[in-house]
Amino acid sequence: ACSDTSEGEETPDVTTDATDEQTEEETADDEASTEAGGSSELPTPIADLGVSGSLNGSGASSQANAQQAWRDNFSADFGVTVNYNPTGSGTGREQFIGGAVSFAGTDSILDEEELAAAAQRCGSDIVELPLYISPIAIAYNVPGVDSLNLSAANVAAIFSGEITNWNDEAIAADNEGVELPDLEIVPVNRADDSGTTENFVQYIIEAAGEEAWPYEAADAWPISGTQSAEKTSGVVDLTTQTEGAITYADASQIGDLPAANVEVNGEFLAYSPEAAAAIVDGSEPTADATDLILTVDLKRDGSIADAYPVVMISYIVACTEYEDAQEAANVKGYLSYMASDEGQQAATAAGGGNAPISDDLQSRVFPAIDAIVTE
Amino acid sequence: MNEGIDVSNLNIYYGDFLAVEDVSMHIAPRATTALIGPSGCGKSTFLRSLNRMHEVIPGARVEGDAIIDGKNIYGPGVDPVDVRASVGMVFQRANPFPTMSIADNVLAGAKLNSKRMSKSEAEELVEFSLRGANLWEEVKDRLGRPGSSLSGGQQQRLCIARAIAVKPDVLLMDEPCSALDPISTLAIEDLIRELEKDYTIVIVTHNMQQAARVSSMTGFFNIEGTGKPGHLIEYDTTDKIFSNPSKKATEDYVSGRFG
Amino acid sequence: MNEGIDVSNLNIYYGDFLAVEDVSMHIAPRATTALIGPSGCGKSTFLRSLNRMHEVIPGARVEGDAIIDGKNIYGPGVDPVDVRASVGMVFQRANPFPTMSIADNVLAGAKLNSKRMSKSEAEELVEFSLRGANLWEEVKDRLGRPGSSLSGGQQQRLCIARAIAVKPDVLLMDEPCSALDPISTLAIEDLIRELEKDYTIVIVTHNMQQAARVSSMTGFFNIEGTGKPGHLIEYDTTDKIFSNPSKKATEDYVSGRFG
Amino acid sequence: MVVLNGWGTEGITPTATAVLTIVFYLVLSTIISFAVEGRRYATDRMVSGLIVTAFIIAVAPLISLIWMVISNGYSELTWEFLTNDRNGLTLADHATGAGHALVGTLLITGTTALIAVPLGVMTAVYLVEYGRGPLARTVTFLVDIMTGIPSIVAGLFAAAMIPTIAEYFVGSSAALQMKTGFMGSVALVVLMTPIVIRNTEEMLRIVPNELREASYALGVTKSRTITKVVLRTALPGIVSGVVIAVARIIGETAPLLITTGTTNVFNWNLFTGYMETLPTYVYSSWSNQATRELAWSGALTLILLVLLLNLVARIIAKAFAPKGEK
Amino acid sequence: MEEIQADVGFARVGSEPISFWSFAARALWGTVLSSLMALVIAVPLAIGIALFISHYAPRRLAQFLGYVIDLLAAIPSIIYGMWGMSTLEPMLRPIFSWIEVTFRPWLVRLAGEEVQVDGDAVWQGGLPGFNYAAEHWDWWPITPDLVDMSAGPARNLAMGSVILAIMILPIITALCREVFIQTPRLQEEAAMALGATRWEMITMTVLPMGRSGMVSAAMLGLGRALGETMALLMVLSAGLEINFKIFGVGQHSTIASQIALRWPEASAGTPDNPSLEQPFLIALGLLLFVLTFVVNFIARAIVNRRKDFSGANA
Ligand SMILES: Nc1ncnc2c1ncn2[C@@H]1O[C@H](COP(=O)(O)OP(=O)(O)OP(=O)(O)O)[C@@H](O)[C@H]1O
Ligand SMILES: Nc1ncnc2c1ncn2[C@@H]1O[C@H](COP(=O)(O)OP(=O)(O)OP(=O)(O)O)[C@@H](O)[C@H]1O
Ligand SMILES: [Mg+2]
Ligand SMILES: [Mg+2]
Ligand SMILES: O=P([O-])([O-])[O-]
Repeated sequence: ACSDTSEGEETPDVTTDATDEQTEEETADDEASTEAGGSSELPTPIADLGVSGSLNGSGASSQANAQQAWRDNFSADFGVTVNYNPTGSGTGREQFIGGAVSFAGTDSILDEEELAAAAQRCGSDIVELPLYISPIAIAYNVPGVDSLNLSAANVAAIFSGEITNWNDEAIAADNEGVELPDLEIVPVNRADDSGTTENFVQYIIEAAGEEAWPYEAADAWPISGTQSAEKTSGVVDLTTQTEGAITYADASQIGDLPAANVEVNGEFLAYSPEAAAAIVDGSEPTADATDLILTVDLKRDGSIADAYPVVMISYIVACTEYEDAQEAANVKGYLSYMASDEGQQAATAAGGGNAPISDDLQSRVFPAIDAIVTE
Repeated sequence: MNEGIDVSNLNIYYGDFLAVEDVSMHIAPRATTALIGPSGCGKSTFLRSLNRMHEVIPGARVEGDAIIDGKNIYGPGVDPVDVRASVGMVFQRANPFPTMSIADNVLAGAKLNSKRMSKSEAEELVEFSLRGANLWEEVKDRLGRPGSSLSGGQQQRLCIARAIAVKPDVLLMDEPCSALDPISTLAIEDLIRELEKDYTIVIVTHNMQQAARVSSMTGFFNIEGTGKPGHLIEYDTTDKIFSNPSKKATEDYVSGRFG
Repeated sequence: MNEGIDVSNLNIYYGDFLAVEDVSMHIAPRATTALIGPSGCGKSTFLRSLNRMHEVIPGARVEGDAIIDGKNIYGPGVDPVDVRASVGMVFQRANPFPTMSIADNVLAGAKLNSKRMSKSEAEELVEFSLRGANLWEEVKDRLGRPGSSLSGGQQQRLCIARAIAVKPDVLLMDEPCSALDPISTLAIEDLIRELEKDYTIVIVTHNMQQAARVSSMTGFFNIEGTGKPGHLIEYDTTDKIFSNPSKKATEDYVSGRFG
Repeated sequence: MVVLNGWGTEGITPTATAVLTIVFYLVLSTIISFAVEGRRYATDRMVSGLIVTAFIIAVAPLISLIWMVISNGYSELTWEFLTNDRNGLTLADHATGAGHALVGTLLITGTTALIAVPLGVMTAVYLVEYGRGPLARTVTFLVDIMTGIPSIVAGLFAAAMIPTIAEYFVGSSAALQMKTGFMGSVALVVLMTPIVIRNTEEMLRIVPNELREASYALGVTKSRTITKVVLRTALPGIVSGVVIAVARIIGETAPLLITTGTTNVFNWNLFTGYMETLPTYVYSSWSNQATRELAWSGALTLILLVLLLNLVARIIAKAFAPKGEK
Repeated sequence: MEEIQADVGFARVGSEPISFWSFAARALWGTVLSSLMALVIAVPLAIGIALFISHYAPRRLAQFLGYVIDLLAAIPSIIYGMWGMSTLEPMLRPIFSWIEVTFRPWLVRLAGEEVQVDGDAVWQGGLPGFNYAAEHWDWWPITPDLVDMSAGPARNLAMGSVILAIMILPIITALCREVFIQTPRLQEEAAMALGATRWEMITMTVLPMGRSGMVSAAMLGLGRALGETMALLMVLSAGLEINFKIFGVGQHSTIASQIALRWPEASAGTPDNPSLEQPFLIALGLLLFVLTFVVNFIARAIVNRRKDFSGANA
């Protein structure tokens, strides 16, 4: 592939796959220039796009496991090496805008300025797709307690340090028949800046009110002097090790820890993929959403029946046009795969922690992907 | 120190190599004994066995007894540290501590036993020892300078001062004057004659005049060939050794016209 | 080497300290010149200025000229390395290279400069040099052993062998025999007499008999007091210096009964 | 001991007991020695005890650590593990391994050492043998600063610097995409060089001056004296320092995440494409509860690798060690 | 300043925004405190181990053990982190709580403590002066809080320092060992011939000659301690307070870990409207350079002050 002489300007994309050949690329480009199929439910089949070589992306660490599954399957099926570096959403967005990666994963949506900058980088529109929907579990480690109901108010009180013991009356009130031990509560939060934190805090604010939670929603945890750990695996490990601990984490990664049921419409609901996907359908698009930018303003206050309100969406950001046709084909193919039923299921099956997107959402995602120009 | 040193059947090894074989001798107390002999015959090795310095070399060991003042230094339970505190040593090569000042070099050994030495005591001891080693006048203005900034001869005299400062019972000297000029040598020899009133002195020297001048007894070591062990060939009064030795080898050696 | 060494108005400094002042002398070619004097008077310092070894000490410097064989070694553009290659040196303290075997130590001068040498040439040179230093018999069976495994005297002779092996024009010796026994000393002195047929030799010694035995010219250095610079007091034929010196200081010094 | 009783038995772990026993023993033996043999011997005895204790204290975590890694990691450590990459991890019946990370570690560490060791040794030689005046002070200043560069900052530095430079050669868009093994090496060079310099400096400083003089006196030039006598004498110490420095950087994670990226596949080319190293492999495997086993085996592989390097270096050092007395 | 506070999302304590210098001071405090504690633990230990290898242990054993210690340097920090939480923390927790139980009463006696009287918090007891300081000055170390442990694992600075100490141990040991081994035999013999015990011999020759080496070693160790990221991330519950509560969680953090924690989500902004978040973190890193340089400078000065007494002149 790219030789180490400095003349290789023709091949900007780095290649690690030995099967990559220049000639194949040429013919593939011709084939890929088939007409984009309007509003059809099925986009151009991936096999017809002529994907090959390698593809780099980076961004949200929440997607790391799902990305692993997507990459494995995609490269097994189509022979494209995909690298996804879970550097964090901020870096992912920055690298995408700076042109260092072909696509990015991000937990928070691009703001106005970033949208403009991204459009400038691409020289075209961008797509921003909610391909990774992840329920956040409120996981706890209390010996002898397998099932726990927590109202939003109690969640707020526990994490703000108002309630300090598991046998507190406020908790007992929601958990009749459960014997709560006399054990100090150890709330565990993320030490690093994280989309999970922001979404979790957003839930508390919306569901419990600003009264109960006087802090702003941000990706940094607002309270100091707490037990904290880095990354999802860190908080889960810490909670697993510590009796009396409670934390919030991507539902797929909590291991053997039990998760609390949260209050929805006066009932207590456990998280499930369907319940998580439901909230996305029940929420409004954001103000700046378009056909290509499918961003959602989640309604987390627990008012949508059977919809699990503690949910995080992680988006995939890509250009609609790329200078290099091969890059465009690879991006389009990979995005199509991620959005497909097969891709969503594969990630779930491999512990990717996502709730497969609903058919409704999928029917809006496919046309957006098809807007990526490959010729 | 009343009984001197009784060495009996001493074999000294470097690992498997027997360097000195079967030495027995009585070293008189409060007198100076000289050891002479050609290079490599084991004089230094033997000398180092008298304060158990030999055994600090990995693999080196000693068989036999050396009884100093009634106590066998190779007896069970004897601490070599105690032996060395009462048997001082001056080496063939000057080895002042480069990290210490001249004054601290002198006090190095003395401080070990009396940590709480008053400043004036210390100063006194430094002056006494440096005067004894005939170095005082040269260094009195720069006692705080490092010991390694002196000339070779000055360094050796510094080492003698350091050994004297401990006030040992026995003083072992391994060619202490080989790097000294005549004036310093004279001073050291005077010092030896001074010290032998109180101390037992054993000196290795290549300078036979020196041996004749300072010692009352002389031991002649020899070696048959490389790889062979050294032996004590003859041990007698210095007069006898230099004027009328009983062994042929001794006569050959001392009749050389060297000094 | 035909014209000897001409030293004129040499001042030698350690930083700001003037250690040797205003020395001028002519050292005869193919002869042995001895330097004597009390400790600390600057003999070693002066000797080291003759092959520009003095300046390796940080801050040390030399003023004046030293013309060896018509070439001023302190002239502009003269490479000290060349000077040292033709002016060999043996130090007061034996310093064999610890990483090298006995044979390699002898060959060090050649090997370190990457001179190409056939195996037989090398063997010859080793034997020649070690014989010259009277060490051959003792070490011929263990030429591959490290140089530091020898006794003090053996190490010094090894260093002499190492210096000889370079075949210099001038050989500077700083108390080369101070650690040697009489037999080795004799051998070295014989060697000096042998070498002076071809080489110019300057030797520092404390042993006046030795100076008398080996040298044809003798220089006497003295120092007025500590901190003062050393001076060349008298420089004359050895006979004159030892029998009838013209300066009082010289007479005082050589009339000491030392050897 | 009294306090212990007051505290109750709750929470007394074997370690606490062991610690207290050692302290108790040390105190007791010192007191007895003081009474029987006197102050100096008591001190000597106490210090010996402390030194041995220090050693045990240091070895204990090591053994515990290594035991932890071995017991968790050995089962997965197979030939397949060493020769396969991580691609297809989530696919059924797929052999995954750390071969690509092993390759990456060897390439990146090798390149780093290749740059940092000569650079470091030469700088140290300059500082010790030649360095006087403002230039030497500047170099010392820089070395001092470099000693303290946090590894993550070194990564940021390389990530910022290389694309800027590479822009001239490969054009801006390719340069921006650049995350390569070589970039990782540059970051690690920044970390490794000061360690090599500092260590070598110390080793050179303790080479006795008389050896230098002996060499000069034979008419050997300064440069040859340095290469053949000084460096030669100091070699074992320098090698040992290099081993430590390599060991230090071979386990770096943070800067490599920034500079070389991570990948699932083999990459033999230092100048193109992402590269995985064992520490980043361990890190990403550890971050996922499902692949923790791989993390342990990766860690074990890394330790074994270092052990191997260590042995090789020791053999070299031994062959060149000064012979004789010591 | 205002701008920084508005722009840099993570520069806050609780939800109060703080200025760069305030943030830097807090992060620096944790960095310095943890590194210093690590050095205080590691340097004597490392010197002890180096001496054990160079002067105490039988030769063969010593060499073998030396290699083993060197291995410690090679273990990636992330494994230290894993080990720290799984093995070390359970060992240290009882020790820490023992410290709390034992020393707290003394501190209360000395500085007094806060008690609830009729629902109001009142400071009671303690010696005059001490109780005033303890009540009014947040940073004042001598308060009962000093030894307070929070609930849950001991993910505090004390434990972080222990991990750091173990990590820097091999670097310091290796350099010290090499230096100690080089002590000239002649020097050691000179000391022994004066009747010095082994330890006295070491204090007379080995340690003084190894001075500059030991300082260099400590500096290298310090360098690693200051820059260590991963292990501390894994064993420390981060916080940004300036106090001496080394047993409390969420109190301290280090510059390196702040960079690692914040960098992934820190935005560079857009070319037209650059964000201050990344420059903020880079400035934080620069501060660390300055700090290390100052420390190194002092160390060099100490070593050079006694240059004349260097061991190379032996
Ligand atoms: N450390 C050592 N290891 C092995 N052999 C040694 C050691 N030191 C000395 N020897 C050998 O022991 C023998 C006696 O050496 P020693 O130093 O006692 O001689 P010496 O009589 O003092 O000679 P010199 O007058 O040259 O000092 C010599 O053959 C020497 O090579
Ligand atoms: N490296 C040095 N730095 C400063 N002064 C020194 C140094 N070496 C020697 N001196 C001083 O220079 C003067 C001359 O010393 P030098 O070594 O030349 O004396 P010497 O005549 O060789 O004496 P000795 O017979 O004892 O060897 C002495 O006063 C000495 O203290
Ligand atoms: Mg001897
Ligand atoms: Mg001299
Ligand atoms: O996926 P997060 O690391 O931002 O929680």
